[in-house]
Amino acid sequence: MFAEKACNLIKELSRNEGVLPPYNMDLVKEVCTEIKLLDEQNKSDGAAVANESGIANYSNELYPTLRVGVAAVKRNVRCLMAYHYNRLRTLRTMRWEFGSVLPPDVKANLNSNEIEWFSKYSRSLTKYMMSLGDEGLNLGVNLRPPKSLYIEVRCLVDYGKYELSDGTVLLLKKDSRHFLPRSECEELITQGVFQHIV
Amino acid sequence: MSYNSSYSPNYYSMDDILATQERIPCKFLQKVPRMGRLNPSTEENDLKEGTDLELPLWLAIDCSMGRQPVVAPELPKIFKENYREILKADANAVDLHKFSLYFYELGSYVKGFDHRQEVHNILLHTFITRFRLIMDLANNSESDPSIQQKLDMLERRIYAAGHAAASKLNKWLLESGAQLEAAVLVTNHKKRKRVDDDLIGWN
Amino acid sequence: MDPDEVEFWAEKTPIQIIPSFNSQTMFLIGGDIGPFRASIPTRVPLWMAIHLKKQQQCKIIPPDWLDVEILTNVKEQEKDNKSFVKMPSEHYMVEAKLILGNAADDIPRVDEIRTIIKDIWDIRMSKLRSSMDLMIKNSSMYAAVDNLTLMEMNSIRPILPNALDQIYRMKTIKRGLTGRTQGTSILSHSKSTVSFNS
Amino acid sequence: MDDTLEIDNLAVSESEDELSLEQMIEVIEEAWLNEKFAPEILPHKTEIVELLLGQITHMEEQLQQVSSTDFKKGIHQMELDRLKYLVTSYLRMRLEKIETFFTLILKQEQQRTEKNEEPYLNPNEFEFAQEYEQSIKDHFESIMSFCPNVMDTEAQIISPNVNSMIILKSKKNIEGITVDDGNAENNDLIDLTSGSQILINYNSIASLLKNGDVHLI
Repeated sequence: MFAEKACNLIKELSRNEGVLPPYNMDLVKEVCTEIKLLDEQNKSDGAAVANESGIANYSNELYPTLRVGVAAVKRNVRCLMAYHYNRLRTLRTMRWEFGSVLPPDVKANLNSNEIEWFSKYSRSLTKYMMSLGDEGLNLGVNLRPPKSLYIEVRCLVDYGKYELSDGTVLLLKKDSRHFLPRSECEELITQGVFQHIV
Repeated sequence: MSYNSSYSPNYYSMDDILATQERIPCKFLQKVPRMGRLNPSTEENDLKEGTDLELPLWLAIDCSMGRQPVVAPELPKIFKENYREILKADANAVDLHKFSLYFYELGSYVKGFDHRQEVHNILLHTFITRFRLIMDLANNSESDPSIQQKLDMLERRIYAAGHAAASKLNKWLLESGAQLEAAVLVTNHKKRKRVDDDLIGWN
Repeated sequence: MDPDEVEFWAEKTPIQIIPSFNSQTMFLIGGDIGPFRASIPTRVPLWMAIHLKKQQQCKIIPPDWLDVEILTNVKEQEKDNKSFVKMPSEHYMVEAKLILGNAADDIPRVDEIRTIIKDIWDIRMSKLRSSMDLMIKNSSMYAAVDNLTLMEMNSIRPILPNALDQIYRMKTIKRGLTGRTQGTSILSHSKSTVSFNS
Repeated sequence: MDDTLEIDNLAVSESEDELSLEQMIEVIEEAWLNEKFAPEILPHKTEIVELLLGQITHMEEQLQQVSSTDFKKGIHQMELDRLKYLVTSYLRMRLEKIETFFTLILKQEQQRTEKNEEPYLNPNEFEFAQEYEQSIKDHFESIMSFCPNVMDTEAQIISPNVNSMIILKSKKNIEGITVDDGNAENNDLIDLTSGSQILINYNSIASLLKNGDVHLI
């Protein structure tokens, strides 16, 4: 059946909800080849089916073949677009969760166009945030309604030095505990460096 | 998404793409030159007029429309009378997932060739009857995975959203709440890393 | 909405405190608060009351309705009525939870109150489940929810609106298979013949 | 207790028809709830957002001069945190809608311009939407560069489900709302009194929401 490979791209993404699987270059290429071959055949069938004014002649023998061919291209393209689009949506969410620098192993799963898209998106977003207020507003913090000014956190990794907005420098070691202003740790909690202890 | 949105398929919707991959029985109304390969049980180059074949929904839709349809689609058996009777008798007892993973979506696509609206009615009847089941399942903190298995995809999405909200509410009722958490993708990323690390450890 | 977001709205509710300090009026962005005179009751938003209470700088005066007799009466009415009774406060559950959780020492008969509030909540939740079921059974596409509090309305989301959305979709959807009026423009192979938002 | 702290708000020119700061916060609170539950993007409130952000910055500057031991600093800080959550969360929801429905939103904005109607996006959001659309378009074009004419750009447009169910609270008495219940005929008519709350389909009340006669909860 046509477009089986294209649908496999979608099945692959759908099995991996919530993570970004490696970009499947081989399968994408195969789908593109199928589209190209079908499209060329459709063009030649289309020329045979069309009458003088370019309208399909329903009684032409190849008319049904063309119908199937056109449907197959449309389906392939839809799957291919959906594969790429849904990957961009995940990447977009990653920008909000990891910040503008992606972990190397996430980056390794992207193709070069996706890396380019990510930095474009990141730039647009930064530009938008800079346009807010007089000196810009970071929309990546204040994610949940505030409850208290200070919270206790546990550091989950050996992070190294971290400077607070008042200039104090903390050394963040794995399993160290800190009592900090909520606004100072929110990003590190989102990024999984700190764990909020309730 | 942080604002409310329920399932409403669009061009990129993976659920809709997978739903339209379901196969339905069709009869070819015309000979289709060079498309013999659509029929796995023949070696012929052309597909003969009158051939009965199960086609994926996307192809059946595109080829059955217009002034000169190429195929005539038929109701899949799960929407025929025998099956409708089972659903009418006790929709709650049915393993809908076994009928079709995309029962409602498939039904919505094919209900058009049942002029007496029986399919339309059975879709609504089934959904409405099973709502209590889904709601109770969502409110139950220890939900039985075997019951979830009996839901179709649409029901599963509603169940999952309802269950997530109910868990948050229960958590809120029990404790002070408002814990700040790592982002979902970050957590998944870490989990996966751990799995990868394990694999390396075994090698 | 998540429960902490509902809590955020409820925390705006004004409440009486008895401060244990003296201070002039505070000019908050959202309005003036105070002046504070030790032992003289004054009105502040709930979030501020909880903050001051945590720092042991005030006693909280419970709202009138946070009282065993009144709540027992509410509970009886709730039991006797098939529909929802109007609650003494539109955020009774959040207020009770925050006040009982942070200022139990300021509330007489705190354990009894806790039990009655929980009973009222449970009775109403059970009514809500029956109402939701009934609404779906009748496929009613609107319902008055006058006496529901925000947290209660939130408890029916997203499941009830989602289910009704799907019923609406099933009722109105007219998908491609019989759409004989729509032509397929074969030669340009553009324009989808299936609507994804029908 | 330290009683010397004096903090005041930025002087806001208070003529009769201008909103007080408290009222501005209320406007954004209502806009937050509306944006949270409405399936489509709603008219922007940029002027008020900007005024509030100005107040926040001003207050933060003043607080820097206050000793951390002053308990009142904590209260101001909490209020700031609440306001910052309100504003950032509101703006994030708008961005999410822009990123989801960008093509449709840009089209509708263009139609509004042609009809001389007020835009729903502010200029910065509009610019962001355009850049976002362009980046998606570029991405797709580079994938499809081997066979460029097979893309179906019309089908690719994502629209919000304007028939989704919402809960509203009425701000005044309203008569004769037609309920679109999905049946073609015999639509019910309902009346609302001020303060009443109903669960109803968004499409039936979208214009009332935009008029400010009702708000979502």
